Amino acid sequence: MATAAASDVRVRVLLFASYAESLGFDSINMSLASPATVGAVVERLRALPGGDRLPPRPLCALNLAHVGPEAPVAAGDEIAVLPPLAGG
Amino acid sequence: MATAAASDVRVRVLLFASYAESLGFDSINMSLASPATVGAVVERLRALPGGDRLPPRPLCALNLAHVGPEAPVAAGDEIAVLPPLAGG
Amino acid sequence: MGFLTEQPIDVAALIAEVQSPTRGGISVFLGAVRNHHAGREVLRLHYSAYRPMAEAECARIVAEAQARWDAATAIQHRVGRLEIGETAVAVIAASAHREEAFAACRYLIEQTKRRVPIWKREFYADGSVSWVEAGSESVPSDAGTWLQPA
Amino acid sequence: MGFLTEQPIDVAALIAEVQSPTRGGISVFLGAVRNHHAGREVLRLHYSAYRPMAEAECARIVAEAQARWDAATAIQHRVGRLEIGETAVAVIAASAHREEAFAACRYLIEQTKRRVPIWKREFYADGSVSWVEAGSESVPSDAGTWLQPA
Repeated sequence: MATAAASDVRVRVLLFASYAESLGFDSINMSLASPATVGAVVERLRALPGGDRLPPRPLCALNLAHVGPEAPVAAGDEIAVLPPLAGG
Repeated sequence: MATAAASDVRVRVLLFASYAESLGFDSINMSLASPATVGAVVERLRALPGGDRLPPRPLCALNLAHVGPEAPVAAGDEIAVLPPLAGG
Repeated sequence: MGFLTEQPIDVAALIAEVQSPTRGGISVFLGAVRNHHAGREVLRLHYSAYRPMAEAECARIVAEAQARWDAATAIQHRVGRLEIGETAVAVIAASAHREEAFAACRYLIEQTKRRVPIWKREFYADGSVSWVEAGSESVPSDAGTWLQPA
Repeated sequence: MGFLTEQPIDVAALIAEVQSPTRGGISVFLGAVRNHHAGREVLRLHYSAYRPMAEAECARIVAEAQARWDAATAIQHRVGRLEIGETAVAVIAASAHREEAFAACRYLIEQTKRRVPIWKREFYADGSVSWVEAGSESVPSDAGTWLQPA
Protein backbone atom coordinates (compact mmCIF):
# COMPACT_ATOMS: atom_id res chain seq x y z
CA MET A 1 0.00 0.00 0.00
CA ALA A 2 1.09 3.58 -0.63
CA THR A 3 2.33 5.52 2.35
CA ALA A 4 -0.26 7.96 3.63
CA ALA A 5 0.49 11.55 2.65
CA ALA A 6 -1.27 14.84 3.25
CA SER A 7 -2.91 14.68 -0.18
CA ASP A 8 -3.91 11.01 0.09
CA VAL A 9 -7.55 9.99 -0.16
CA ARG A 10 -8.68 7.47 2.43
CA VAL A 11 -11.70 5.39 1.42
CA ARG A 12 -13.60 2.32 2.56
CA VAL A 13 -13.84 -0.55 0.09
CA LEU A 14 -16.42 -3.36 0.28
CA LEU A 15 -16.34 -6.72 -1.46
CA PHE A 16 -19.22 -9.17 -1.78
CA ALA A 17 -20.05 -12.78 -2.54
CA SER A 18 -17.46 -14.50 -4.78
CA TYR A 19 -15.13 -11.49 -4.80
CA ALA A 20 -14.99 -11.43 -1.01
CA GLU A 21 -14.27 -15.17 -1.07
CA SER A 22 -11.49 -14.79 -3.62
CA LEU A 23 -9.69 -11.98 -1.84
CA GLY A 24 -10.41 -13.33 1.62
CA PHE A 25 -11.93 -10.16 3.07
CA ASP A 26 -15.12 -8.17 2.66
CA SER A 27 -14.00 -4.70 3.68
CA ILE A 28 -10.76 -2.77 3.68
CA ASN A 29 -9.70 0.81 4.26
CA MET A 30 -7.41 2.09 1.56
CA SER A 31 -5.37 5.26 0.93
CA LEU A 32 -5.01 6.47 -2.64
CA ALA A 33 -2.92 9.20 -4.20
CA SER A 34 -5.11 12.19 -5.03
CA PRO A 35 -6.82 12.64 -7.44
CA ALA A 36 -8.19 9.10 -7.29
CA THR A 37 -10.89 7.20 -9.15
CA VAL A 38 -12.94 4.05 -8.65
CA GLY A 39 -10.77 2.45 -11.33
CA ALA A 40 -7.68 3.06 -9.19
CA VAL A 41 -9.35 1.22 -6.31
CA VAL A 42 -10.00 -1.74 -8.61
CA GLU A 43 -6.38 -1.72 -9.81
CA ARG A 44 -5.16 -1.88 -6.24
CA LEU A 45 -7.50 -4.77 -5.41
CA ARG A 46 -6.44 -6.69 -8.52
CA ALA A 47 -2.81 -6.53 -7.37
CA LEU A 48 -3.66 -8.26 -4.10
CA PRO A 49 -3.53 -12.07 -3.63
CA GLY A 50 -6.70 -13.47 -5.21
CA GLY A 51 -7.29 -10.16 -6.98
CA ASP A 52 -6.90 -11.75 -10.41
CA ARG A 53 -10.45 -13.00 -9.89
CA LEU A 54 -11.69 -9.44 -10.48
CA PRO A 55 -12.29 -8.37 -14.08
CA PRO A 56 -10.57 -5.15 -15.23
CA ARG A 57 -13.89 -3.31 -15.22
CA PRO A 58 -16.10 -4.87 -12.57
CA LEU A 59 -19.44 -3.40 -11.53
CA CYS A 60 -18.73 -0.77 -8.88
CA ALA A 61 -20.74 1.44 -6.61
CA LEU A 62 -19.76 4.72 -4.99
CA ASN A 63 -21.73 5.75 -1.92
CA LEU A 64 -24.57 3.32 -2.72
CA ALA A 65 -24.93 4.13 -6.44
CA HIS A 66 -23.59 2.44 -9.56
CA VAL A 67 -20.68 4.30 -11.17
CA GLY A 68 -18.16 3.70 -13.93
CA PRO A 69 -14.39 3.35 -13.28
CA GLU A 70 -13.75 6.97 -14.15
CA ALA A 71 -15.78 8.22 -11.17
CA PRO A 72 -13.62 10.34 -8.85
CA VAL A 73 -13.44 9.34 -5.20
CA ALA A 74 -13.09 11.65 -2.20
CA ALA A 75 -12.01 11.04 1.36
CA GLY A 76 -14.57 9.07 3.32
CA ASP A 77 -16.26 7.58 0.26
CA GLU A 78 -17.54 4.01 0.32
CA ILE A 79 -16.64 2.04 -2.79
CA ALA A 80 -18.15 -1.39 -3.41
CA VAL A 81 -16.96 -3.90 -5.98
CA LEU A 82 -19.88 -6.05 -7.10
CA PRO A 83 -19.79 -9.55 -8.59
CA PRO A 84 -22.38 -10.24 -11.30
CA LEU A 85 -25.79 -9.56 -9.80
CA ALA A 86 -28.24 -12.40 -9.33
CA GLY A 87 -31.34 -10.93 -7.73
CA GLY A 88 -34.86 -11.56 -8.96
CA MET B 1 -93.14 -15.89 -37.69
CA ALA B 2 -93.03 -18.30 -40.58
CA THR B 3 -95.35 -21.24 -40.44
CA ALA B 4 -93.54 -24.39 -39.40
CA ALA B 5 -92.93 -26.73 -42.34
CA ALA B 6 -91.21 -30.09 -42.68
CA SER B 7 -88.00 -28.46 -43.86
CA ASP B 8 -88.04 -25.71 -41.20
CA VAL B 9 -85.16 -25.40 -38.76
CA ARG B 10 -86.20 -24.84 -35.16
CA VAL B 11 -83.59 -23.13 -32.98
CA ARG B 12 -83.30 -21.51 -29.57
CA VAL B 13 -82.22 -17.87 -29.51
CA LEU B 14 -80.79 -16.12 -26.45
CA LEU B 15 -80.45 -12.38 -25.87
CA PHE B 16 -78.42 -10.69 -23.15
CA ALA B 17 -77.97 -7.43 -21.28
CA SER B 18 -79.05 -4.36 -23.28
CA TYR B 19 -80.38 -6.43 -26.19
CA ALA B 20 -82.63 -8.42 -23.89
CA GLU B 21 -83.86 -5.15 -22.40
CA SER B 22 -84.56 -3.62 -25.81
CA LEU B 23 -86.49 -6.57 -27.17
CA GLY B 24 -88.15 -7.36 -23.87
CA PHE B 25 -87.20 -11.04 -23.73
CA ASP B 26 -84.05 -13.07 -23.20
CA SER B 27 -84.91 -16.29 -24.98
CA ILE B 28 -87.14 -17.32 -27.84
CA ASN B 29 -87.68 -20.42 -29.94
CA MET B 30 -87.70 -19.65 -33.64
CA SER B 31 -88.39 -21.59 -36.85
CA LEU B 32 -86.41 -20.68 -39.94
CA ALA B 33 -86.71 -21.79 -43.56
CA SER B 34 -83.94 -24.25 -44.38
CA PRO B 35 -81.11 -23.69 -45.15
CA ALA B 36 -80.74 -21.03 -42.42
CA THR B 37 -77.86 -19.00 -41.08
CA VAL B 38 -77.08 -17.02 -37.94
CA GLY B 39 -77.56 -13.88 -40.05
CA ALA B 40 -81.14 -14.95 -40.80
CA VAL B 41 -81.80 -15.21 -37.07
CA VAL B 42 -80.51 -11.66 -36.60
CA GLU B 43 -82.70 -10.39 -39.44
CA ARG B 44 -85.77 -11.88 -37.79
CA LEU B 45 -84.89 -10.33 -34.45
CA ARG B 46 -84.30 -6.91 -36.02
CA ALA B 47 -87.83 -6.98 -37.48
CA LEU B 48 -89.36 -7.38 -34.02
CA PRO B 49 -90.39 -4.42 -31.83
CA GLY B 50 -87.22 -3.01 -30.24
CA GLY B 51 -85.13 -4.96 -32.74
CA ASP B 52 -83.77 -1.78 -34.32
CA ARG B 53 -81.47 -1.66 -31.30
CA LEU B 54 -79.48 -4.56 -32.82
CA PRO B 55 -76.75 -3.69 -35.32
CA PRO B 56 -76.87 -5.47 -38.72
CA ARG B 57 -73.88 -7.64 -37.74
CA PRO B 58 -73.92 -8.12 -33.99
CA LEU B 59 -71.60 -10.48 -32.18
CA CYS B 60 -73.19 -13.92 -32.29
CA ALA B 61 -72.50 -17.32 -30.84
CA LEU B 62 -73.59 -20.72 -32.07
CA ASN B 63 -73.62 -23.54 -29.53
CA LEU B 64 -71.34 -21.60 -27.14
CA ALA B 65 -68.75 -20.43 -29.71
CA HIS B 66 -68.34 -17.13 -31.57
CA VAL B 67 -69.39 -17.31 -35.23
CA GLY B 68 -69.95 -14.93 -38.12
CA PRO B 69 -73.39 -14.27 -39.66
CA GLU B 70 -72.76 -16.73 -42.47
CA ALA B 71 -72.61 -19.69 -40.07
CA PRO B 72 -75.30 -22.28 -40.95
CA VAL B 73 -77.73 -23.32 -38.24
CA ALA B 74 -79.28 -26.73 -37.72
CA ALA B 75 -82.30 -27.88 -35.78
CA GLY B 76 -81.72 -27.71 -32.03
CA ASP B 77 -78.90 -25.19 -32.24
CA GLU B 78 -78.55 -22.48 -29.62
CA ILE B 79 -77.87 -19.05 -31.09
CA ALA B 80 -76.90 -16.13 -28.83
CA VAL B 81 -76.83 -12.48 -29.84
CA LEU B 82 -74.25 -10.65 -27.74
CA PRO B 83 -74.12 -6.94 -26.94
CA PRO B 84 -70.61 -5.42 -26.81
CA LEU B 85 -68.64 -7.40 -24.24
CA ALA B 86 -67.47 -5.72 -21.05
CA GLY B 87 -65.65 -8.34 -19.02
CA GLY B 88 -62.25 -7.84 -17.42
CA MET C 1 -65.25 -25.28 -15.40
CA GLY C 2 -64.94 -22.75 -12.59
CA PHE C 3 -63.60 -19.79 -14.56
CA LEU C 4 -66.53 -17.72 -13.29
CA THR C 5 -67.30 -17.21 -9.63
CA GLU C 6 -69.71 -15.30 -7.43
CA GLN C 7 -67.20 -15.38 -4.57
CA PRO C 8 -64.33 -12.94 -3.99
CA ILE C 9 -61.34 -14.01 -6.07
CA ASP C 10 -58.58 -15.59 -3.98
CA VAL C 11 -55.44 -14.54 -5.87
CA ALA C 12 -53.06 -16.49 -3.64
CA ALA C 13 -55.02 -19.70 -4.22
CA LEU C 14 -55.01 -19.13 -7.99
CA ILE C 15 -51.24 -18.55 -7.96
CA ALA C 16 -50.77 -21.77 -6.02
CA GLU C 17 -52.74 -23.60 -8.72
CA VAL C 18 -50.37 -22.68 -11.55
CA GLN C 19 -47.08 -22.51 -9.69
CA SER C 20 -44.68 -25.42 -9.72
CA PRO C 21 -41.01 -26.04 -8.87
CA THR C 22 -40.10 -25.83 -12.57
CA ARG C 23 -41.96 -22.58 -13.27
CA GLY C 24 -40.17 -19.75 -11.53
CA GLY C 25 -41.73 -16.78 -13.34
CA ILE C 26 -45.31 -15.88 -12.53
CA SER C 27 -47.12 -12.99 -14.19
CA VAL C 28 -50.46 -11.92 -12.73
CA PHE C 29 -52.93 -9.34 -13.94
CA LEU C 30 -55.81 -8.16 -11.79
CA GLY C 31 -58.66 -5.94 -12.89
CA ALA C 32 -60.28 -4.12 -9.99
CA VAL C 33 -63.46 -2.05 -9.88
CA ARG C 34 -62.70 1.64 -10.30
CA ASN C 35 -64.63 4.46 -8.66
CA HIS C 36 -65.02 6.44 -11.86
CA HIS C 37 -65.81 5.83 -15.51
CA ALA C 38 -66.03 8.37 -18.32
CA GLY C 39 -66.04 11.17 -15.76
CA ARG C 40 -68.86 9.73 -13.65
CA GLU C 41 -68.60 8.53 -10.06
CA VAL C 42 -69.30 4.81 -9.84
CA LEU C 43 -70.76 3.35 -6.64
CA ARG C 44 -70.71 -0.34 -7.54
CA LEU C 45 -71.37 -2.62 -10.47
CA HIS C 46 -72.93 -5.87 -11.52
CA TYR C 47 -71.42 -8.38 -13.92
CA SER C 48 -73.65 -10.83 -15.75
CA ALA C 49 -72.59 -13.54 -18.17
CA TYR C 50 -73.77 -16.03 -20.76
CA ARG C 51 -72.34 -18.49 -18.39
CA PRO C 52 -71.90 -21.79 -20.29
CA MET C 53 -70.32 -19.94 -23.20
CA ALA C 54 -68.13 -17.85 -20.88
CA GLU C 55 -66.80 -21.04 -19.32
CA ALA C 56 -66.20 -22.58 -22.75
CA GLU C 57 -64.49 -19.45 -24.08
CA CYS C 58 -62.19 -19.19 -21.04
CA ALA C 59 -61.26 -22.85 -21.53
CA ARG C 60 -60.38 -22.12 -25.16
CA ILE C 61 -58.29 -19.06 -24.25
CA VAL C 62 -56.38 -21.01 -21.59
CA ALA C 63 -55.75 -23.86 -24.05
CA GLU C 64 -54.52 -21.43 -26.71
CA ALA C 65 -52.10 -19.77 -24.28
CA GLN C 66 -50.79 -23.13 -23.11
CA ALA C 67 -50.26 -24.28 -26.70
CA ARG C 68 -48.43 -21.10 -27.69
CA TRP C 69 -46.25 -20.63 -24.61
CA ASP C 70 -44.77 -23.15 -22.22
CA ALA C 71 -46.87 -21.82 -19.37
CA ALA C 72 -49.48 -22.93 -16.87
CA THR C 73 -52.38 -20.50 -16.90
CA ALA C 74 -55.48 -19.55 -14.97
CA ILE C 75 -58.43 -17.20 -15.49
CA GLN C 76 -61.03 -16.28 -12.94
CA HIS C 77 -63.80 -13.73 -13.48
CA ARG C 78 -66.20 -12.57 -10.85
CA VAL C 79 -69.93 -12.23 -11.59
CA GLY C 80 -72.73 -10.63 -9.59
CA ARG C 81 -72.50 -7.49 -7.46
CA LEU C 82 -69.05 -5.95 -6.93
CA GLU C 83 -67.98 -3.02 -4.79
CA ILE C 84 -65.28 -0.45 -5.59
CA GLY C 85 -61.79 -1.94 -5.30
CA GLU C 86 -62.89 -5.56 -5.54
CA THR C 87 -61.13 -7.80 -8.02
CA ALA C 88 -63.29 -8.40 -11.10
CA VAL C 89 -60.84 -10.58 -12.99
CA ALA C 90 -57.54 -12.34 -12.32
CA VAL C 91 -55.38 -13.98 -14.97
CA ILE C 92 -52.12 -15.76 -14.24
CA ALA C 93 -49.37 -17.38 -16.28
CA ALA C 94 -46.47 -19.30 -14.77
CA SER C 95 -43.47 -20.31 -16.84
CA ALA C 96 -39.81 -21.15 -16.50
CA HIS C 97 -39.00 -17.80 -18.13
CA ARG C 98 -40.45 -14.40 -17.42
CA GLU C 99 -40.78 -13.37 -21.08
CA GLU C 100 -43.17 -16.25 -21.66
CA ALA C 101 -45.02 -15.58 -18.42
CA PHE C 102 -45.58 -11.92 -19.34
CA ALA C 103 -46.59 -12.70 -22.92
CA ALA C 104 -49.03 -15.42 -21.90
CA CYS C 105 -50.52 -13.26 -19.14
CA ARG C 106 -51.04 -10.39 -21.55
CA TYR C 107 -52.73 -12.74 -24.01
CA LEU C 108 -55.06 -14.06 -21.34
CA ILE C 109 -56.37 -10.64 -20.32
CA GLU C 110 -56.65 -9.27 -23.86
CA GLN C 111 -58.56 -12.30 -25.11
CA THR C 112 -60.73 -12.45 -22.00
CA LYS C 113 -61.80 -8.86 -22.52
CA ARG C 114 -62.44 -9.40 -26.23
CA ARG C 115 -64.14 -12.76 -26.27
CA VAL C 116 -65.72 -13.82 -22.98
CA PRO C 117 -69.46 -13.01 -22.94
CA ILE C 118 -69.70 -10.90 -19.81
CA TRP C 119 -71.57 -7.63 -19.39
CA LYS C 120 -71.20 -4.86 -16.87
CA ARG C 121 -73.87 -2.65 -15.38
CA GLU C 122 -72.61 0.40 -13.54
CA PHE C 123 -74.46 2.14 -10.73
CA TYR C 124 -73.59 5.84 -10.41
CA ALA C 125 -73.58 8.31 -7.56
CA ASP C 126 -76.34 10.33 -9.27
CA GLY C 127 -78.69 7.35 -9.06
CA SER C 128 -78.49 6.39 -12.72
CA VAL C 129 -77.57 2.97 -14.04
CA SER C 130 -76.08 1.97 -17.36
CA TRP C 131 -74.69 -0.91 -19.37
CA VAL C 132 -71.02 -0.40 -20.16
CA GLU C 133 -70.55 -1.35 -23.78
CA ALA C 134 -66.89 -0.63 -24.39
CA GLY C 135 -66.28 -3.51 -26.77
CA SER C 136 -67.04 -3.88 -30.43
CA GLU C 137 -70.71 -3.85 -31.41
CA SER C 138 -70.09 -5.94 -34.53
CA VAL C 139 -67.80 -8.81 -35.40
CA PRO C 140 -64.29 -7.29 -35.43
CA SER C 141 -62.51 -7.50 -38.79
CA ASP C 142 -59.62 -9.37 -37.13
CA ALA C 143 -61.85 -11.83 -35.30
CA GLY C 144 -60.98 -14.65 -37.71
CA THR C 145 -58.67 -16.25 -35.21
CA TRP C 146 -61.31 -16.81 -32.59
CA LEU C 147 -64.46 -17.25 -34.67
CA GLN C 148 -65.37 -20.88 -35.10
CA PRO C 149 -65.23 -21.88 -38.78
CA ALA C 150 -68.66 -21.81 -40.44
CA MET D 1 -37.02 1.42 3.13
CA GLY D 2 -38.23 -2.15 3.41
CA PHE D 3 -37.65 -3.33 -0.15
CA LEU D 4 -35.67 -6.26 1.26
CA THR D 5 -37.06 -8.72 3.74
CA GLU D 6 -36.06 -11.91 5.55
CA GLN D 7 -39.72 -12.85 5.94
CA PRO D 8 -41.89 -14.67 3.39
CA ILE D 9 -43.28 -12.15 0.90
CA ASP D 10 -46.97 -11.40 1.45
CA VAL D 11 -48.20 -10.72 -2.08
CA ALA D 12 -51.73 -9.82 -1.04
CA ALA D 13 -50.41 -7.20 1.39
CA LEU D 14 -48.15 -5.72 -1.30
CA ILE D 15 -51.06 -5.53 -3.74
CA ALA D 16 -53.15 -3.76 -1.12
CA GLU D 17 -50.36 -1.18 -0.74
CA VAL D 18 -50.44 -0.06 -4.37
CA GLN D 19 -54.10 -0.56 -5.19
CA SER D 20 -56.53 2.34 -5.06
CA PRO D 21 -60.05 3.09 -6.32
CA THR D 22 -58.61 5.00 -9.28
CA ARG D 23 -56.13 2.31 -10.36
CA GLY D 24 -58.05 -0.62 -11.77
CA GLY D 25 -55.21 -2.46 -13.54
CA ILE D 26 -52.67 -4.30 -11.44
CA SER D 27 -49.74 -6.17 -12.95
CA VAL D 28 -47.73 -8.43 -10.66
CA PHE D 29 -44.59 -10.42 -11.35
CA LEU D 30 -43.32 -13.05 -8.93
CA GLY D 31 -40.01 -14.85 -9.13
CA ALA D 32 -40.06 -18.18 -7.32
CA VAL D 33 -37.19 -20.54 -6.49
CA ARG D 34 -36.88 -23.26 -9.11
CA ASN D 35 -35.75 -26.81 -8.42
CA HIS D 36 -33.26 -26.87 -11.26
CA HIS D 37 -30.63 -24.62 -12.78
CA ALA D 38 -28.38 -25.30 -15.74
CA GLY D 39 -29.30 -28.97 -15.58
CA ARG D 40 -28.55 -29.39 -11.88
CA GLU D 41 -31.03 -30.22 -9.14
CA VAL D 42 -31.30 -27.35 -6.67
CA LEU D 43 -32.24 -28.06 -3.05
CA ARG D 44 -32.43 -24.52 -1.73
CA LEU D 45 -30.65 -21.21 -2.00
CA HIS D 46 -29.40 -18.24 -0.09
CA TYR D 47 -29.69 -14.62 -1.17
CA SER D 48 -27.30 -12.03 0.23
CA ALA D 49 -27.25 -8.31 -0.49
CA TYR D 50 -25.29 -5.11 -0.18
CA ARG D 51 -28.25 -4.02 1.79
CA PRO D 52 -28.09 -0.20 2.05
CA MET D 53 -27.34 0.05 -1.67
CA ALA D 54 -30.04 -2.50 -2.55
CA GLU D 55 -32.58 -0.41 -0.66
CA ALA D 56 -31.37 2.77 -2.37
CA GLU D 57 -31.40 1.17 -5.81
CA CYS D 58 -34.93 -0.21 -5.36
CA ALA D 59 -36.06 3.27 -4.30
CA ARG D 60 -34.53 4.71 -7.48
CA ILE D 61 -36.17 2.08 -9.69
CA VAL D 62 -39.57 2.68 -8.11
CA ALA D 63 -39.17 6.44 -8.54
CA GLU D 64 -38.19 6.02 -12.18
CA ALA D 65 -41.21 3.83 -12.91
CA GLN D 66 -43.55 6.24 -11.19
CA ALA D 67 -42.11 9.16 -13.15
CA ARG D 68 -42.42 7.36 -16.47
CA TRP D 69 -45.83 5.77 -16.05
CA ASP D 70 -48.85 6.91 -14.10
CA ALA D 71 -48.58 3.93 -11.78
CA ALA D 72 -48.15 3.08 -8.12
CA THR D 73 -45.39 0.53 -7.72
CA ALA D 74 -43.84 -1.83 -5.21
CA ILE D 75 -40.76 -4.05 -5.06
CA GLN D 76 -39.98 -6.64 -2.43
CA HIS D 77 -37.01 -8.98 -2.51
CA ARG D 78 -36.37 -11.76 -0.06
CA VAL D 79 -32.92 -12.33 1.44
CA GLY D 80 -31.55 -15.24 3.49
CA ARG D 81 -32.38 -18.90 3.06
CA LEU D 82 -35.15 -19.83 0.61
CA GLU D 83 -36.70 -23.19 -0.17
CA ILE D 84 -37.91 -24.43 -3.57
CA GLY D 85 -41.14 -22.72 -4.60
CA GLU D 86 -40.81 -19.77 -2.24
CA THR D 87 -41.19 -16.28 -3.67
CA ALA D 88 -37.80 -14.57 -4.06
CA VAL D 89 -39.07 -11.33 -5.54
CA ALA D 90 -42.39 -9.59 -6.09
CA VAL D 91 -42.89 -6.45 -8.17
CA ILE D 92 -46.24 -4.75 -8.66
CA ALA D 93 -47.55 -1.84 -10.70
CA ALA D 94 -51.08 -0.48 -10.41
CA SER D 95 -52.45 1.98 -12.92
CA ALA D 96 -55.72 3.19 -14.38
CA HIS D 97 -54.81 1.40 -17.62
CA ARG D 98 -53.46 -2.08 -18.11
CA GLU D 99 -50.89 -1.10 -20.76
CA GLU D 100 -49.18 1.16 -18.24
CA ALA D 101 -49.45 -1.42 -15.48
CA PHE D 102 -47.80 -4.11 -17.64
CA ALA D 103 -45.07 -1.77 -18.91
CA ALA D 104 -44.22 -0.48 -15.44
CA CYS D 105 -44.23 -4.00 -13.97
CA ARG D 106 -41.88 -5.24 -16.68
CA TYR D 107 -39.57 -2.30 -16.05
CA LEU D 108 -39.50 -3.02 -12.32
CA ILE D 109 -38.41 -6.64 -12.70
CA GLU D 110 -35.89 -6.00 -15.49
CA GLN D 111 -34.23 -3.18 -13.60
CA THR D 112 -34.30 -5.06 -10.31
CA LYS D 113 -32.49 -7.99 -11.88
CA ARG D 114 -29.94 -5.73 -13.58
CA ARG D 115 -29.18 -3.20 -10.89
CA VAL D 116 -30.00 -4.32 -7.35
CA PRO D 117 -26.90 -5.70 -5.59
CA ILE D 118 -28.13 -9.14 -4.58
CA TRP D 119 -26.27 -12.44 -4.93
CA LYS D 120 -27.53 -15.98 -5.00
CA ARG D 121 -25.83 -19.07 -3.64
CA GLU D 122 -27.33 -22.36 -4.81
CA PHE D 123 -27.16 -25.61 -2.86
CA TYR D 124 -27.34 -28.69 -5.09
CA ALA D 125 -28.53 -32.25 -4.57
CA ASP D 126 -24.99 -33.54 -5.12
CA GLY D 127 -23.78 -31.58 -2.10
CA SER D 128 -22.01 -28.85 -4.03
CA VAL D 129 -22.63 -25.14 -3.61
CA SER D 130 -22.08 -22.32 -6.05
CA TRP D 131 -22.58 -18.62 -6.61
CA VAL D 132 -24.94 -17.96 -9.49
CA GLU D 133 -23.41 -15.19 -11.54
CA ALA D 134 -25.84 -14.80 -14.40
CA GLY D 135 -25.49 -11.07 -14.79
CA SER D 136 -22.84 -8.99 -16.47
CA GLU D 137 -19.35 -9.16 -14.96
CA SER D 138 -18.42 -5.69 -16.23
CA VAL D 139 -20.28 -2.43 -16.61
CA PRO D 140 -22.79 -3.04 -19.45
CA SER D 141 -22.33 -0.81 -22.48
CA ASP D 142 -25.91 0.45 -22.12
CA ALA D 143 -25.64 1.14 -18.40
CA GLY D 144 -25.47 4.90 -18.98
CA THR D 145 -29.05 5.34 -17.90
CA TRP D 146 -28.55 3.99 -14.43
CA LEU D 147 -24.93 4.87 -13.70
CA GLN D 148 -24.62 7.97 -11.57
CA PRO D 149 -22.80 10.75 -13.48
CA ALA D 150 -19.09 10.91 -12.61
